[in-house]
Amino acid sequence: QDKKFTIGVSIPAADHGWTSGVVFHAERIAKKLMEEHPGLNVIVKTSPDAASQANAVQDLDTQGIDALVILPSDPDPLVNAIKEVKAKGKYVALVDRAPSTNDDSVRDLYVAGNNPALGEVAGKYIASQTPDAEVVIIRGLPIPIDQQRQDGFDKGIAGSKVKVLDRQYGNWNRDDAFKVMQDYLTKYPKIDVVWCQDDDMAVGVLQAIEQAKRTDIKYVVAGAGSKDMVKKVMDGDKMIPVDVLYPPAMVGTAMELTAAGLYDQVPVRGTFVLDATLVTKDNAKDFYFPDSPF
Amino acid sequence: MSVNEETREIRRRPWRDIDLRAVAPFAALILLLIVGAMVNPNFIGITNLANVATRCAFIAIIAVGATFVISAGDLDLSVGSMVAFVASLMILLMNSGVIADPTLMLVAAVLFTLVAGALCGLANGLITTVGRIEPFIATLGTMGIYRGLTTWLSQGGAITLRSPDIQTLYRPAYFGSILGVPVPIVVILAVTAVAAFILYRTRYGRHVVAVGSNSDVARYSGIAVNRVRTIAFVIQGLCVAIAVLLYVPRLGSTSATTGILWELQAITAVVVGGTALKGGAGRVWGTICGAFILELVGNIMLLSNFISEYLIGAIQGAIIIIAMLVQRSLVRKS
Amino acid sequence: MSVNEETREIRRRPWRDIDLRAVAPFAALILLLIVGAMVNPNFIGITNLANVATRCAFIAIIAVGATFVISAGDLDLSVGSMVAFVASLMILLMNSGVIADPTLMLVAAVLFTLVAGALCGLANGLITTVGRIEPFIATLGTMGIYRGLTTWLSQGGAITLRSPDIQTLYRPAYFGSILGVPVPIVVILAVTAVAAFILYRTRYGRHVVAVGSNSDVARYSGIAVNRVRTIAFVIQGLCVAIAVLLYVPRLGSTSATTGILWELQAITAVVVGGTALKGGAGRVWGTICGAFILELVGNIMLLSNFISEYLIGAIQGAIIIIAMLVQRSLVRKS
Amino acid sequence: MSVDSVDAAPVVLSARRICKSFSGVQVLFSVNFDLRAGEIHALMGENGAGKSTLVKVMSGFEQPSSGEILLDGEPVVLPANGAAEALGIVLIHQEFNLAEHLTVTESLYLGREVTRFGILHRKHMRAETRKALDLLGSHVDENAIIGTLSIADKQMVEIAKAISRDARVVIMDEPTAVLSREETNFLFRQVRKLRDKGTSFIFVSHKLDEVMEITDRVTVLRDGQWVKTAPTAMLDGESIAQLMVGRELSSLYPTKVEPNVDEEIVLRVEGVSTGYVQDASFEVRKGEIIGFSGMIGSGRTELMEAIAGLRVRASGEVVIRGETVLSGDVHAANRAGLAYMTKDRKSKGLLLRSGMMTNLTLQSLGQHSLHGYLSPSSEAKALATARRRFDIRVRDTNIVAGRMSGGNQQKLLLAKVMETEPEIIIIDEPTRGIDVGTKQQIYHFISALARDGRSIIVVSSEMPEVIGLCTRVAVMREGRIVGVLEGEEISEQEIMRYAAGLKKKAA
Ligand SMILES: Nc1ncnc2c1ncn2[C@@H]1O[C@H](COP(=O)(O)OP(=O)(O)OP(=O)(O)O)[C@@H](O)[C@H]1O
Ligand SMILES: Nc1ncnc2c1ncn2[C@@H]1O[C@H](COP(=O)(O)OP(=O)(O)OP(=O)(O)O)[C@@H](O)[C@H]1O
Ligand SMILES: [Mg+2]
Ligand SMILES: [Mg+2]
Repeated sequence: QDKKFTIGVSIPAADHGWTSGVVFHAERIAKKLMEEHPGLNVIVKTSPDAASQANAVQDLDTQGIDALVILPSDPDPLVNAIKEVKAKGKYVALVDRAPSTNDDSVRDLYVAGNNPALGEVAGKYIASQTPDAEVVIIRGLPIPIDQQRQDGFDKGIAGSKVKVLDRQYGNWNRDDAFKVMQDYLTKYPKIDVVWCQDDDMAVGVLQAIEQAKRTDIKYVVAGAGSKDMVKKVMDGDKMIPVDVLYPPAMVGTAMELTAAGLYDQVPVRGTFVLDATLVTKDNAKDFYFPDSPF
Repeated sequence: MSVNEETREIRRRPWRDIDLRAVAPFAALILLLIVGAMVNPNFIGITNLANVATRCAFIAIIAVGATFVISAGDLDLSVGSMVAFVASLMILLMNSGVIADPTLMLVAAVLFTLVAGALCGLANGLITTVGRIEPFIATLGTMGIYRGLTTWLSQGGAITLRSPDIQTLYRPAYFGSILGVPVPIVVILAVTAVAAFILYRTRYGRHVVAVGSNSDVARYSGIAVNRVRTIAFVIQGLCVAIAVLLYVPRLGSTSATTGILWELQAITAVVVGGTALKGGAGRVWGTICGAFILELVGNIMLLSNFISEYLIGAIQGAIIIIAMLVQRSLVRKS
Repeated sequence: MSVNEETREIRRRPWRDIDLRAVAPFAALILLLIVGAMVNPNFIGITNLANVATRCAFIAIIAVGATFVISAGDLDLSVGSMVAFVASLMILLMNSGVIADPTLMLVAAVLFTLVAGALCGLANGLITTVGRIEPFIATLGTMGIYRGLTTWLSQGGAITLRSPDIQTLYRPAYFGSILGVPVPIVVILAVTAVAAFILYRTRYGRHVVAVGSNSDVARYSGIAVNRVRTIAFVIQGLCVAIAVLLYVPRLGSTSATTGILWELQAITAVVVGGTALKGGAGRVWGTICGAFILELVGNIMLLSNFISEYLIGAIQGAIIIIAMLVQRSLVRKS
Repeated sequence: MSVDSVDAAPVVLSARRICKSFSGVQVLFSVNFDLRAGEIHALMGENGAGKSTLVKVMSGFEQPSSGEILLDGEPVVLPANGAAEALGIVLIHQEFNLAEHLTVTESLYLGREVTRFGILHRKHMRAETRKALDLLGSHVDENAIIGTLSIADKQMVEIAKAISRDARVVIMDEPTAVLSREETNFLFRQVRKLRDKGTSFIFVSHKLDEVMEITDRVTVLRDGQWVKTAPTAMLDGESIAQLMVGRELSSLYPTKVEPNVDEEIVLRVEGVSTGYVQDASFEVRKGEIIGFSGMIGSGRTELMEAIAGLRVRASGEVVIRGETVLSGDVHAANRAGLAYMTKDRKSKGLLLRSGMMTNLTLQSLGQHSLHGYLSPSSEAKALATARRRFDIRVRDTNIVAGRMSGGNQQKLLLAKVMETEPEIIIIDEPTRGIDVGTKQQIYHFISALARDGRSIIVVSSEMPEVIGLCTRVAVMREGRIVGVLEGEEISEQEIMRYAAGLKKKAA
């Protein structure tokens, strides 16, 4: 156990709830791994955007890492930077977001969050519960993962009579979601369901609905599995009957697999796809972590 | 020569000039209201306009403070992160439960927030004036500091007001209304009236404008230039604190992303309202008009049915430019 | 009277002032290098410093353009979104395959990018000068427009360079090196040298500074003020285009979030480099020094492993303020 | 209109029936003006008579509302973009027209930079600039930044800029207002030299002796109307003054009143040194008017600013009415009753974009406010009083300070400082650009203040002013007080001797 290894972890900066969860879990697992393996050094670095994440990867490389775990803020722009590291024979684990070419030339391990599934599960749920609902959507930021979720959603509701009234960007931000929802409420006299794609934004959505005292909205579907929303599901809140899981803890999974690969010499390779589980009242307690910041 | 006769004749002219310039933002506002009414009939409904006015409260109040700073020839980029920081402190205090009685606790938290805002402003002011650093850089630095401290306080996540008692007690501060007028609108008007009074009717207000238009002249006139500038930053901090007082009851929580880019919006509101970035003239009422215009543009975009969500940003930018061109042509024609 | 004696004595004064002021950013840089060396022994390695210099290329080159705009008394907030927009156009052109031969295609795309950048800059310039809108607002508007158009072009997703041929051909433009020096560093130096030449050694450069210092005086001296300002915006656009030429081979892809907040970084680099935001003086070499300082601060943060992730922003802000204070105290002591 | 047309040289530049209004207010009424080749033509008139406006119209900086400008008999249109300069007409502005960030050389060549292969020929331009400055006897460094120059030096740069352009017509709007006699002599030498080569000059000035000395003809304006044009030889100072003011002038200076020897000492300056000023000591008694004379850059302004707390002192003590004031503390000096009036009204004195009222009360807002709340009516009253007291003439009461005529700006500045009702007043160039009529008023005003028990320090480059007004005169040279003259000693020759360093006396 005295073998010395260094794992570099590059993740996006905590710029909204989900990413803050990522940072939380990355730090948590880093500490845990370093306790388990005294020779192991895990360096966690956060970056606000793709360009600076490319820099961070370079800087980690400079510090002499043996393996890189990366959750790219925007995958395509980072492919080149990741390839640089990979080309030096380092072990690379890619988390969550896949670039357009996602093969062995880019990474050794791919722990995939399933963005299309996140949309699809939400869409299917809505289509099954309220087959002719009129839905408004609040999107995130205009980047590919957001697009993938939208496409997934459209697939989920395909064939049903669910009608999408509008989609606008809420930037994964509570305040912006509040505004967008207020305007939806002004614009549409009748809304059945809101899909807001992210738990952070759901906070703003719920406040806007409450303020307008509108009763036509049957429920809100968000996603990611933040403790607040999971709690609501657990408590049987009418407005939040379900949540779609997209666990920020997946970065920890990747880190653990990577460490295992380094120490046990078991080549951990390939693709692990995490499910976008539907959190319901029945299974909610399994996904409730009260001391996570997210 | 008959000075009096001349005087009378002349007096009217420049008034027309000045008025038009002050009125221009309001003309742009009216234009927008007309456009909005054409886009969506719900637009001119009381509810919608009240919604818009209410939610422009944060930016409007911050921008009123920015009017002071900008009039004095400075700039404050840290306001957005200051909102996040001060709001976090406020919620943490209320969560700490040091005072058992919710009402007392709320009062203490409000006072604390005002003090915290003023101190943040003071820090900006001192670094800029005593440290003699360009305000752009100084406040960019404190922007990083306040935002970083917020992220650290929240450990990257959200800080949520826990006590339901305080929450119920505090909620009306944003969602309530006084004589049918939503509280935030009342607060905007009150803050602006006080600010206008200070800027136009007090010695300090004169000094602000003098310092902003020529700090040498101000110095030679015995004005304590650094003190005037520092106080402007403190006023900005107080305005941020007031915005926080409205912000916290709305969502009951903050995170490291609270208030991102609000500084840019506040400065834009000030400039759209007719205050020049070079300093030396402040238009407080124009500023809140500017804040309202910005919020309206976003609102119209969302209520319109024919614009792709991808293009909203582009159209928004174009509308701002067009609104300014309309203002310009109005002033020029005078 | 001993006129000559006096003259000699006085003549030295202003020169000493100027020199120290120009040297100050470099002093701050050296300070940072020392701090960095203490934080992590890898820091002063050639590889690391070359890495930092290489990746500050985008901001540095954009900031060189911003030096012109700011010297002329204007401001350009649209550069970050202009990068996204121009880069998107460039990749789309290369993906379109209108020219079969990859080399020819690349050449065409490079030329096209330069033209596109210049046109974007021209648009900014014309709206500001002919439209007579405050540059802050005008470029805030075009910022929204360019960013919105990018979102629309990418349909909310990413735009990725597809042809592997072009990619291999183009890659060395960022990753290659000339005589051991990475290409981006060569480009930075070349761009800065040309810019310094234009600003200090040509008539146009003089006019830029004169316009920024006092546009009335410039106009009365027969200088076409609006033309000078517009050209400064075009130069800014060209610099953005050059940054794009380096950006595309590095990341091979853009999205609507490319270049967000780069405008702030570029302006910061300019100001840290010693150019005043009020216009009237440009320091091109100081600017790239400023860009390098900013990148170094980030690098030191990343290489130091004892600072909480959450506090990085705060420390970064504090370092910038301290670096400026060091500069100031240096200049004052002179 | 023209009085004499005998043996006249051809007319180079002329104004025909020029009318000019600013937003509806007419300031020039059908004015005619002829400038002949190789003549120096004085343009005179009270403050606000329209002199500056007329010369601006003739050099393209303002467009006439009606009327035309003829160059060599041909009508020309002169847009405000340097077109006039291209035709050989240059104007030295009353209010400087220099960009603060540029160097002296850059300013001199702005808009007509010399290039070689597209590259600025900096060495050449520097050398030429040096030459131009040397011709004027100016020691200004050609590499100095304009913003760091004193206004006298800026004036020299403006003059050098104009003269170095090989112009056919040079228009000088009060070029000597801030120059001392010595510098003026240098300037006149140059002007005569150029005149003899055929250059024509328009010379705007309020200094009658200079007009008598150098000009060939005089034109007088009153309230925007042409009054008279005549050869200088046919006039004398008094008749010009009478033409301008429209009434006869009694004696310019009031009778001097010397304070009692045992009168209280209100200001004691001991061993004050700043960067440039060395070891300056002097005392001022209650009711005394003391003058400070010296060449440009002798350090008078710097000393006064150090006394007023506007500049930090390296050493020395300043005691104002028994109270020792700290270095660099303007407030303490103000509170102790000392006020300083700058001579740099454009960049240190007035807010050019604000109106008269804002400017007037800026320094004394405390008097117009209760607990910081301003009383507009009290301010308006103060403005009315000040306008009467200092004869501030504007045709438009809402005009911003930057658009007032130079002399009226000066009066406003004086009024502003007087608003603070100081016990000790330091006035730097009290009558810069003020017409004879008002000058007389101001002198009497100063004298009345002194009789009232106030003490006044007059810093002036106009020696007659210092001599006519002061009971004691200190002379500075290279940062030191080299002599203090009293009573009979005060004379132009004596002051010159000290100022030039030919004589020295321990203070
Ligand atoms: N740009 C302007 N806008 C409005 N009024 C102006 C402007 N320029 C000058 N005036 C007015 O025109 C009148 C004449 O001013 P002018 O400067 O020509 O006087 P002057 O004869 O040069 O006086 P002085 O001896 O004080 O310099 C003044 O009443 C002045 O206020
Ligand atoms: N030989 C010198 N060495 C250094 N500085 C000098 C010298 N001569 C003049 N100066 C500068 O010139 C300034 C002195 O000008 P000041 O304005 O005090 O003189 P002044 O007598 O009022 O003349 P002016 O008519 O130019 O105002 C000082 O600030 C000083 O820095
Ligand atoms: Mg004049
Ligand atoms: Mg002086």
